[in-house]
Amino acid sequence: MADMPTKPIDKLFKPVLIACGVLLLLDLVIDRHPKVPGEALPFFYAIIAMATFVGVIFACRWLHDVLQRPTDFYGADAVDAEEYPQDGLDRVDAAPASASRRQDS
Amino acid sequence: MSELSVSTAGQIPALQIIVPMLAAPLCVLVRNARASWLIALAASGVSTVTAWLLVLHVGEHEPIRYALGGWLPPTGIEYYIDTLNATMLLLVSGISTVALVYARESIASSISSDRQYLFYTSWLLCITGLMGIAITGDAFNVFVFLEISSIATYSLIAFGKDRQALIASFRYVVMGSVGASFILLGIGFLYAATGTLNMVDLAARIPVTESPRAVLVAFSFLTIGLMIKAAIFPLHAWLADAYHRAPIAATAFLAGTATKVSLYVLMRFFYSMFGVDYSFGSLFLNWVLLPAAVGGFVIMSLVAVFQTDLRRMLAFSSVAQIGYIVAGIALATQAGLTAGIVHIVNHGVIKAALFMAVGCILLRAGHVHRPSLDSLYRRMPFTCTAFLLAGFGLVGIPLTAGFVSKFQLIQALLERGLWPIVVLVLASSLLAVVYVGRVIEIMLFREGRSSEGAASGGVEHGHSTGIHEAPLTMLVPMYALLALMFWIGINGEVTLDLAGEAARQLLEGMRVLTPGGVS
Amino acid sequence: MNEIVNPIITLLPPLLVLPLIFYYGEANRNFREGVIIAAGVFLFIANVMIYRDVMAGAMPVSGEIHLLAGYSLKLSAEPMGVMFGLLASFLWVVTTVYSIGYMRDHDEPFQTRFYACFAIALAAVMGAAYADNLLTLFVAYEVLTLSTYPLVTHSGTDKAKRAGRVYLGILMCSSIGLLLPAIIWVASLAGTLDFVPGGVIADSGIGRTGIAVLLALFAFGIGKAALMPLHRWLPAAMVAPTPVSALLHAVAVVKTGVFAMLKIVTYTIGIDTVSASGAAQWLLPVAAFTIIASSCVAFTKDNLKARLAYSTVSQLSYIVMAALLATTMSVTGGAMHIIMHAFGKITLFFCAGAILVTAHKENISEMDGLGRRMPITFAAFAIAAIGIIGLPPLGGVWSKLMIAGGAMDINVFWALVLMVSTLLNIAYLLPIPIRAFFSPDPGVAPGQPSPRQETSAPMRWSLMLTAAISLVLFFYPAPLVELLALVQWR
Amino acid sequence: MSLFAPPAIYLVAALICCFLPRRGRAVLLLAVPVAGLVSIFSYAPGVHEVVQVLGFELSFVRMDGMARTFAVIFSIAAALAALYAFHVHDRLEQIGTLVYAGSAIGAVLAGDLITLFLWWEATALASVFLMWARRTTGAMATGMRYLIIQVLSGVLLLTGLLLHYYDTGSIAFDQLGVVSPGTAFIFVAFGIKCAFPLLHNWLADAYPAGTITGTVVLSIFTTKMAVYALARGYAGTEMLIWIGSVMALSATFLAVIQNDLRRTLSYSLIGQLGFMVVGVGIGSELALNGAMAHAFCSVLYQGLLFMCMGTVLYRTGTSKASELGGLARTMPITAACCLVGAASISAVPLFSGFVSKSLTLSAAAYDGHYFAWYALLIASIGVLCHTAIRIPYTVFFGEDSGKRPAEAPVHMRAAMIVTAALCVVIGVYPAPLYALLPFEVDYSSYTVAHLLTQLQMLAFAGLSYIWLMRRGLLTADKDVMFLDTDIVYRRWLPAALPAVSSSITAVWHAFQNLCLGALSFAYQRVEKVAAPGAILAQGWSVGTMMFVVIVVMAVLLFANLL
Repeated sequence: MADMPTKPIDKLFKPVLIACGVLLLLDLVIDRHPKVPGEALPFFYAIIAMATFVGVIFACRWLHDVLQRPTDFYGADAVDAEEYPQDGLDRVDAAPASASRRQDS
Repeated sequence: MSELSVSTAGQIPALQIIVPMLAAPLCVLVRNARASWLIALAASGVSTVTAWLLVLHVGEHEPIRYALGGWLPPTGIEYYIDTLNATMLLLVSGISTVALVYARESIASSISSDRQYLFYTSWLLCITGLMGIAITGDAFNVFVFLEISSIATYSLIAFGKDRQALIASFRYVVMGSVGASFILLGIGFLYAATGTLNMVDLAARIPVTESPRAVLVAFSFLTIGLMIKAAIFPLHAWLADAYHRAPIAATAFLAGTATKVSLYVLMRFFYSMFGVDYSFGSLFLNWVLLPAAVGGFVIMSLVAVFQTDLRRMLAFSSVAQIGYIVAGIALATQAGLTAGIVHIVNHGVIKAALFMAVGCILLRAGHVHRPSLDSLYRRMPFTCTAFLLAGFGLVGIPLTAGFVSKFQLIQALLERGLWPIVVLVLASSLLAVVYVGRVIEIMLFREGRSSEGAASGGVEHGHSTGIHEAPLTMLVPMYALLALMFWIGINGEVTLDLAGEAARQLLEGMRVLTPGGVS
Repeated sequence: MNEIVNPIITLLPPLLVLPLIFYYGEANRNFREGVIIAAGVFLFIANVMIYRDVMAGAMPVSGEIHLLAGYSLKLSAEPMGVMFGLLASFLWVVTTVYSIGYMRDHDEPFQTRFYACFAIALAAVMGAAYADNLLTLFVAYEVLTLSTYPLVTHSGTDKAKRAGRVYLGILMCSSIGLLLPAIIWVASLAGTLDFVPGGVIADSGIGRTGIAVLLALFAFGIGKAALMPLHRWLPAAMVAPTPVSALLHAVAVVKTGVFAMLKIVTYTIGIDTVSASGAAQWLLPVAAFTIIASSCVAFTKDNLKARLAYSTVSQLSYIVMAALLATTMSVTGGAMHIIMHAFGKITLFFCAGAILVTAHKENISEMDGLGRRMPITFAAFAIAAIGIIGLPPLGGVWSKLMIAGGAMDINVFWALVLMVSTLLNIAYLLPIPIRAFFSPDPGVAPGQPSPRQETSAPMRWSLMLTAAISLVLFFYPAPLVELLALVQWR
Repeated sequence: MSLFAPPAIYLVAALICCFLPRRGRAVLLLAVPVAGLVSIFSYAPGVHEVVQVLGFELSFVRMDGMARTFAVIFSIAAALAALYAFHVHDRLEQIGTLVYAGSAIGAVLAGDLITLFLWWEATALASVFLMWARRTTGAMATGMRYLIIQVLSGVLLLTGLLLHYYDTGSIAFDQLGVVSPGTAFIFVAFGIKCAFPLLHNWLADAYPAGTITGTVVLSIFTTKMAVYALARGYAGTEMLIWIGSVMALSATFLAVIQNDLRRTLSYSLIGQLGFMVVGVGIGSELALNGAMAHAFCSVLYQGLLFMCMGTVLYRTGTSKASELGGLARTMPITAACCLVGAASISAVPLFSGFVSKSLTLSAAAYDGHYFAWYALLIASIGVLCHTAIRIPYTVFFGEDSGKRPAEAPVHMRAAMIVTAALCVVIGVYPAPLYALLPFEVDYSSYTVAHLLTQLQMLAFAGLSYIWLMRRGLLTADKDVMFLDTDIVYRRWLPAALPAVSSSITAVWHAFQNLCLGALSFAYQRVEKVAAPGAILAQGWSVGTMMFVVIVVMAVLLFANLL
């Protein structure tokens, strides 16, 4: 994963699509022992997963706008606005990168 | 001590009066300040001892009836001594003795030495009169002794330092005379109605008299007269000036005794002579006395709060305290009378001690102007402590005598269901906290305004520089009274028992006994 | 040593030590204070001996002085009183040790007068603790008021004098104006002022309204219990030197007030009489209001001692409420709370004094980062604060549990008041040590360690000891519980 | 309580901790949970460590299946958290951790309500130090709010238990049910710590304010303790099914929008709690087993995810989605562990969530709680939105933030790897977990049907994510925060307070002025007549005195002669 020209997500698109197809096929042949009303519908889980996922995301787009506030909404010293205190951190960069920066300077 | 034989110790009641009476002309004869003081002190001391013996005696026996000079009543004058009289005798002579010890230094500073013997003569006559009032069983004799004591008192007051003393004395002369004449008139009417002046006989004849109107008029005149003499509100106005202007030792003595004796007469007349049913049953004396008492302790406490001269403050406080006593008397119950009598004693002791403390301050600071007494405590710690402790007594802090009487009074009021008056009693005690507290706060905690004033040379009230503690001869009697106050406060039952017995005897009325003392 | 100890000996050490205090005076301070500590230790031992007697089933009594006809001054050891006596005598020793550090470090004037008044006050507290009747209690109560007045005005400043006026004014007015008539009323109703299990007025035909009025007279008359609106004297009294605030105005004086309340409810009116008459229902709201309102006021106080004072006002009403609830459980809880709160609050005041003397700070807003300079002081503060709040593992939780448990008999609402108060207590007490520990220290550069600036040894050890005891009381409340189990309720 | 009882071990260790040097403390923190585990397994089922206090019988160790399950997972998690926090040298935080863990274990072992209450409050008090140890103003304030709410829960529990005691005379902590005011109070008390809807905001407010290590510890105990308490006292309470469903659903939405990923995880935690609450609400053996198993697993994977985010924060100084991305380049192990955590929470087969979540879902289906079943189904898909896919993607892959932090320190790495391994082990071989559960488990997750449905959901959710991403329909993360119900006490109440307090002050001052005014009016009035020289205080002239005498005389005669 050192250097990726395209978005990594694009690479995943095809395999996932194929997997989905396979699973849909299997859904037709395997008995799922449905117990809940509606569960017996073909492709029940596939549909509900997509619908829920898209629904949640869209709902959240709206929520995002409604509930959004600046980080210092409760004051400049609220947890959301403040930096994590330095002495609790150990901000070390990865060895190669830090080495190169050292050479730069 | 319990057995007083007729032959020797049986003459004690007579000694009680005769000793100071004879000592008085002796003082005039010696014309020496120190000697006359010693004579007065000795006479007073003897009276105290005899009074003490009487108290012990009546505590265990029937009341004493003593025919003076052997002439039996109704011809002669009879002394009638029960617990109440004996207590009064002890109070008068005791405070007189203590105050005399105290008086020497105080008087020496305010009266020139060539006139001091007259002061002590007046003093002796005064106690003669007061004790005579307390001891006699003859109504007219009461008037006589009252006049003796009053005239002596006028002169004591007139010994005060400035011209104001004369004015105060004059006012007192007028008011005292008015009061005395009312009393005389009252006694006259009684005599007209009953034909006797002996109290025991009066007590027996008043209920069966044929001219009740005359008795009623006598009752009214006596009430007014005694109210004036006892400085019961609103007839108290002579008192403040008199106490203020008199030499402070005399004030201490008078505040502890004079009005108290008048209150004694009031009780003696209305309870023993007229009888409780008559005075409080058909004539509603309580309707007169109770409002007067309440008005007295509320209004006079308020007035006391505003006084800047400590003598005036204490004078008004006295009127207020007399209000407590009168309230107790007016209840006409065992508990109420007990409260009244016990407060007569307690207040006498407390107020005398307070005036003594004021006298000490007056002696050293030259004034008793409250706002100028700042940080006095540092210079006169013992005097200020005494004032503080006596002030506790006045307020009625537990373990002091004042608490005992207040507790008893409130209990008596509650017993009668008079809780509104209880509220007022408490309110006026709180006012006492205020007026005593104001003084104490200045003495203890206000810092050196007068010392600054002294430094800049402009001292308003006399010489505040070089103030130091009062002499021992003044401190000792003062602390003796304080010790007595605490002793009464801690052993309250002793005085309460005494007062309770006196109250019981009063309520029972005078008993006809065979004359001649113990039989 | 099978003789039963006479409770009168508890009055002796503080009184006998007086002449010695004056004798040594300022000239020989070490002796003076040594004598006081010795007296304190002796007093504590005396109390322990009485405790032992009481636990053995005896009831030590003193002789009596007949103060009034039928009413006398008398001492007797009763479980609640023994508890209070033990507490006060123990804390006297600790406070004296503490004051040695405080008064010297702070260079206070009039130390002799200070110690003398302190001793008289202690004698009065002992008198109150072992009072056999209302009269004795009242006498001790008044002596306590008067003897602590010079301590309040100790500094002699105008502020102190004003405070002294408020102090004396409220306490005297309430005691003379309300408490005294209440006592006299009881005397005329019952003919006795003795403390009798089950109370003395039940059969006097006083009636429900009468009991309610009587109870109100007591509740407000005991101004030392600081029920609103008679609470002003307590914050005012905070001008006194801190040891005074610590022992007297967090423990002895105020506890005398609430202790009197508990005694009166238990032995004069009787818990059954109170609860059967419903007389307390008019007063419970007052206690509840005091609990909540004074917490709210405490929020607004930046001065540490003022905040603690209002906290005390609030906590006192816990005990008043416990008394008014008048169930065996709540009154036991109230009595326990005297102990629990005492150790907590005295620690807090010790800390406040240590901070004042060492860091010269009295305002909370100035104490940022101070915890790292004075870690022991602030750790003790935090522990004591948690005790006051009433959380485990501090003893305060037990007393709160008992009082709230007692409330269940009456109405759960009163328990909820305590719960709300708990939350408020957290909000105004805990931020003090938290800020001190966790806020940056303005005196040092960020990241640098703060210099140690701990308070002097007598103060340090005193406050550590009291904090430790409030911790121990959680794990080992048994002696207290066993003692209070001996109280005869009916 | 003997010193060998599990909570006592922790407390004693905390005491020792006060005096140990740094290294020693870290080791002690690791060793104590092990000792605790030994102690737990040494107790036979039944009630032990009974102590008499205030006339109550307090039983400190009540060992049975349910208590043991929680005690065990708490011990394991405590050990892992200690390993993760091996670098910490803040004594307070370490002591807080020990006391907190010990109290939580004490709470689940408590045999009666008073003991429960004591530990309940102790967890509140100890845990807040994990926030305060951050030593910032914000953390202090948050900690204060947290503490007050936690103690509120405690005092409600106290009130409830006292009411219950008054009603029944018993302080036993067994099945209670919401049947009386007392049990209702206790229910609410549990509900607060369990983050019921509208009582939940403390969790999302506080956990992101903890220290890096502290938040990991926080995520373990409080809420699971509450789940245990609910299961003990309120199993089968139908209300819980609805409450749990709402929890699971509402948390989903709030988790998605958060920018601070530790807050996302906090909401996600609430969602997971919803599953357990539903399980408790159903109350069948299967459901209770499910709730417990889920608690067990979720402690591990939620802890793992918090560890991963903590590591990121530790190395980069931020845990905000808007500032992170592409960290997998330099933090591959952390990324891998995060993926394991994500797989577990989203119930990928062979990971722990797969074997636990289905228990509850099946129980809901068996007992006909279809609404709950749907709610949980939707919630478990929602988990993918906010946690399972979003977090690993945004932080470790996705858009490169340019940050190149070093890999986690060894001990953190070790802790994460062990936790991740446990997640996998449980997923692959759930038998030991099932054996630990209080009821017999006759259930297997690994059926063909279950595998198929689960994989379908995962695949289609993934597909949706990729599709939405390619379409650019996902909201970009910005450095903002989002409102929750805590606005009520953080903004509205404080805003209203000055008005309220000033009006109270005004009333008080008015009252005071009225009193003082009346007093000074009276004073002046009286002064006019009573001051020196005024009418009442002067020496009256003879005429005046005589006049008064005559008036009194007249009154007297009139009264008497009439």
